[in-house]
Amino acid sequence: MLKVHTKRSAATVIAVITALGLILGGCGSGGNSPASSSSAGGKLDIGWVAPLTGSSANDGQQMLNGAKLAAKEINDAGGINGKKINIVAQDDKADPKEAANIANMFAGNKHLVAVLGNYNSSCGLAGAPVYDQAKLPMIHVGTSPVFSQQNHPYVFRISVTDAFQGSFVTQWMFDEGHKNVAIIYENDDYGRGLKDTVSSEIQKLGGKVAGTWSYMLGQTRDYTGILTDVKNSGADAIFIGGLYTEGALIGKQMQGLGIKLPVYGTDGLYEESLIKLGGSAVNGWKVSGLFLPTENDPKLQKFIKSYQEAYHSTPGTYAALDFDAMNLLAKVIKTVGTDREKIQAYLAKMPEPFGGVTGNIVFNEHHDAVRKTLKKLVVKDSKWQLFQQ
Amino acid sequence: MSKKRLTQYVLLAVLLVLVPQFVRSDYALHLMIMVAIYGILVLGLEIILGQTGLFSLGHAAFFGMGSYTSALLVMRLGMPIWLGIVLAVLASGILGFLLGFPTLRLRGDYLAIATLGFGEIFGLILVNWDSLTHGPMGIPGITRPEIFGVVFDKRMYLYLIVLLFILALAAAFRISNSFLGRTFRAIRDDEDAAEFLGIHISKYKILAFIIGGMFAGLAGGFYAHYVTFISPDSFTYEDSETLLAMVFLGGAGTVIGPVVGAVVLVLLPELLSFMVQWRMLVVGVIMVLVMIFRPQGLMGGGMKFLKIKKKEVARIGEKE
Amino acid sequence: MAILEFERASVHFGGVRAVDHVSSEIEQGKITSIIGPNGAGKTTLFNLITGAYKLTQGDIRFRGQSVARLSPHMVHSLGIARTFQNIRLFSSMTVLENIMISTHSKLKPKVLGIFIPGTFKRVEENMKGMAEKVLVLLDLLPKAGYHASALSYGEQRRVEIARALVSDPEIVLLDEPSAGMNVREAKELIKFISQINKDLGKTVVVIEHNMRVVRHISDKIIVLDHGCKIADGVSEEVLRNPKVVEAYLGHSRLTTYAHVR
Amino acid sequence: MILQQLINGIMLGSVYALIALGYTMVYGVMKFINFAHGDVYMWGAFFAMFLAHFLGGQFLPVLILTMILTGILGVLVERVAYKPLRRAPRLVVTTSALGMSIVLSNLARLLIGSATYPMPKVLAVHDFKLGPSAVINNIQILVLVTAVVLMVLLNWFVNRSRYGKAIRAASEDQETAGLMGVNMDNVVSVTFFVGSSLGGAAGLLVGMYYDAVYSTMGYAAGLKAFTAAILGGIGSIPGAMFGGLLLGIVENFAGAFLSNYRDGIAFLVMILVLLFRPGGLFNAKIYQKRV
Repeated sequence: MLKVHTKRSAATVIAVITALGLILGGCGSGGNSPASSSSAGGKLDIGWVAPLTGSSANDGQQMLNGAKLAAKEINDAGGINGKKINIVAQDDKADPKEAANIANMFAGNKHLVAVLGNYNSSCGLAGAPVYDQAKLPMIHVGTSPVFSQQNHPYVFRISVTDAFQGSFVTQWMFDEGHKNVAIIYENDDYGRGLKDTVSSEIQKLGGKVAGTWSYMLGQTRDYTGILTDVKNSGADAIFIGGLYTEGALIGKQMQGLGIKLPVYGTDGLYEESLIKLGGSAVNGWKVSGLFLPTENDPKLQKFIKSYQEAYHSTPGTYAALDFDAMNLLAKVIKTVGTDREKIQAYLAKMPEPFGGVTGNIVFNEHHDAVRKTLKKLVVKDSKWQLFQQ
Repeated sequence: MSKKRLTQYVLLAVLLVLVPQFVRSDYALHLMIMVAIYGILVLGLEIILGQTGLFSLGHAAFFGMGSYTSALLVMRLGMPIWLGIVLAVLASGILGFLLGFPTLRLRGDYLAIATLGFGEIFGLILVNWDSLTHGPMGIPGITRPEIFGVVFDKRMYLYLIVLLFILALAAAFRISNSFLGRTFRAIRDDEDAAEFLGIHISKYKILAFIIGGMFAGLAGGFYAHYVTFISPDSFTYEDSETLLAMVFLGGAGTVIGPVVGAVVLVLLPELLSFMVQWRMLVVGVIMVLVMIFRPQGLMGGGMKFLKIKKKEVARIGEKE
Repeated sequence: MAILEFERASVHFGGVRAVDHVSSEIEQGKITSIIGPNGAGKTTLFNLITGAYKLTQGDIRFRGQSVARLSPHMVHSLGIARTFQNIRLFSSMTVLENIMISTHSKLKPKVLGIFIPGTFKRVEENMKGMAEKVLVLLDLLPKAGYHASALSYGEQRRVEIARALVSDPEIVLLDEPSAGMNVREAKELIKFISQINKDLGKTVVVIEHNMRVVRHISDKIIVLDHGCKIADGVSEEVLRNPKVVEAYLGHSRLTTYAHVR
Repeated sequence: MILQQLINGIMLGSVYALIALGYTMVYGVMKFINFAHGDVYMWGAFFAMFLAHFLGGQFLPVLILTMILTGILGVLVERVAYKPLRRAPRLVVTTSALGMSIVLSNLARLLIGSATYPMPKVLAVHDFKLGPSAVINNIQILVLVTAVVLMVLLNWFVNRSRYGKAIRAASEDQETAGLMGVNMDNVVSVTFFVGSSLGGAAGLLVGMYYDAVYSTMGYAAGLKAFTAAILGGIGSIPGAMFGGLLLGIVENFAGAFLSNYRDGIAFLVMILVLLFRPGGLFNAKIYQKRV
């Protein structure tokens, strides 16, 4: 009598497994059979993955905007060798497990030429082994130092590393005489990397870290507790290792508490929304950045103009990075064709720097994008402007 | 064992060996592996929640404990992976023991929120105990298992996890059909009465957490060596919530139901992936619809215990 | 010989003295009834014996050993089993399973044993064997596979009693076993309680409102009112005690006195 | 410094408390955790944002309209996702609520966007100095006053009004209340309306206080408010208020002194409180054994 339960269940297990096998076997073979490749005749599939839902959805959306804009421009100009770019977009929910799922989905899709990859470093790292194994080149915007240590052959990053930005901004703070710095950072791989480099750089230069405070992304955005403590720490400047939304709110809450310390940050803060959201509270903030809409560079001007036309906003760091990544891919494919290994070989040893809107890029031996320098940006009169001594 | 059952088992075994051979796509193999991992996870939660009726919102912590234990032991101490996974199971069991303690005092939603708190604290420890866990950077490059010098490929992973899943499933059925499962269900139905009938409630509640934790530890240990990268954001409250949804979607208290729930909630988002931005919305809608039209879960049955008992929830001003 | 002794047993909830300085004895091998108006503290007394509440004052001893600090499952394993006033069967389980639950105190099964094929089978068979024996005794064997909720009220009461008996306790505490039974069922119950007492040699303590039952079975009666013992002794004597009659009449003439008559 | 931190904590806490009231009211009557409540609150913030945009600096009309709109949304959610499950096990309803939460937050993202939006100015900001290092502004005071007034009104509503009495009766015993002529559908609707409109008010106040509205704001705030409700003793209205304030203050001090573990400490306090008072601060009776 007690066994009845088990018997029925064994049958259910069989049914489930069979069904599963059929479903997955079916969709698996579909992606594999050469017959279906004809459908991809006129187009060139590029995978795209970043969060489109959850706390980081907005950044993912910016990236997608950048990538789509680049693809549209390329396609309008006749595509690459007559083939139109088709973006296969996927949402990783900022969850490494989902990122691994999608990496496997992409890896199994033989039409994909390359992938524009994850926003979160943790998601990138979860997918990286899969891309390596599938020999599928992936360009992502993660900043974690772990990428440099891991040396994934097929994984490239177009963003600026924590180490580079951190030391750049620290030097800037010292140039302006701020030697006792409070660090507020996002407690994840992004902010933690910045906090680590900035604190060690400050100490290297003989300054002092007044204290470090962290916040979690996706938790309540109340930073008054932290800020009241910062106010009492005796710091003469604040470094924010975080992104623009949280940055703007920190600014506003500083204003509410009457804290008037100079604030420094990295390209994560560079975004129109920082000013839209922060208003007068972020005036005077200094940020290391990659470009400025007002710069007199025709390539940049064209990008800004068409972005504004398409999305009615000014592009920030992440939109620009994916715009560049897509254009870089187009250039590589134009040169070496759609062979994934050849693309990887080209990216790993670029014969000439790629001139993007975020600067001239080559990848070093760790596949990190190397730029000569960063721009010093400042919020002045509620506008991003170039910092002048 | 009856002949019919024997046939079933043989058929099952043949299927399990053959099916992966016909699946050519790595993606499909990967999804099957994920289904099996989640299958083991929900079997554990089924024991805690479905059988014993302990509303736990911290199951992802056990998963994380297993992953981190095995990854760290193997990477830092150079232990063989097999031993790492075994110790991961034990470590998650120990965590279950610790997490089980509040159950001695708390019931229902109060227990839920306490386990949720434990899960959050566990996550924060993963993030902040840098020297051990490498903090939010996570642990990359986790060793892959080898057999006779050959590093595992997807298909081998699948065979391994299916083997582990079958062991877990068999264990879950054995528990459910033994006095242990009966005791769990008795506690679920009416824990006070059970105590008067000679059941050491505290012992069995903690035991439920230990066993549930061990299942999750097994899944976690395997997961770490499969994905080869783990970080704190793989083991969040949202994952606990998903696991909970799997149990109820499939049917709590039925052993096989939650596994079906896992199949659905792992595959559904993937099948809907063409919808990109819309898919989570659709997943939400489907969850609501299933609950409305099949409140007992897809596999049905066994849910009577969850009916509102007036007594149990009555509060202020209650006498005795 | 006294098997269970109350020594000034008291429990207070807030300001309410639910049981107040009750001293009495339960004789081994006898049937003792506890009677009293509603809210007199009868069930609370059971709860004190079985460890649900801790005594505020006084002591309760089983075979000379205090049970005051023991938790319910420990009391059960000493050999004191009980039923519940409002039936509390496990609703998701069959009758057989319901009864098998109660064998823990006796068999003390080892958890790891369930993964050892021989042990698993032996324990399960053992539990089943014990449960079936009791089911036969209570004439419930045909219902063994039914869900408890599918049974009639009287049958559910009997399952409760079976659950108490299966662990082979020394004392059986029955909390209003005849509640909701019709006259025929109550008659059978009387027969059955005597059987438990005479044939199985159990000490029985019954909380009862049905005076017909009380009269027929009791060797001794303890009367409680407002948490206090107002009388105890041999049944006829106690029932004629003016204090007892007054307690009943004074309280609810309509419902309770009907039984006394 | 301590004073400032206390102000910060009370501000955060009163927000939690307002949201917690929604959880507690629904729980009191329906006995399940309405996981979608956090997202209803988020929608309240968006309603407030649009209303403030159109109505400009008129605080009271914005507040009242926001509360009405959010209340209606709450009732709609109940009609769609919970009403068909009135007789179902409550954990099933909880699962449905989980689904509804996903639906609501994704709808906001798809319909409005994933960015964080500033709240149109409802009032001009004035700072008031409190001692040498503490500062509070008129918006904070308004938030506090509104929160307190709403809580007092709610208390009056539940304890004195006809519907409030019906709600209380239903929370004690649905069946009996039904037999006594209480229309359960109406009671449930009113409960959801009131609970959700408080969430809407919280949305407006939070929007004004932090000057930020975004589609995922319901998640963290909902979780904390739910914790606050449990901490106070779920089902208890003073419990929700007190739990919210306590949680806000604890979290704020934790954030200042051990920022890495800020949210963990809030949960740790909650677990410790529950271990000593398993029914929450205002509800100790729930755990007596019933035999």
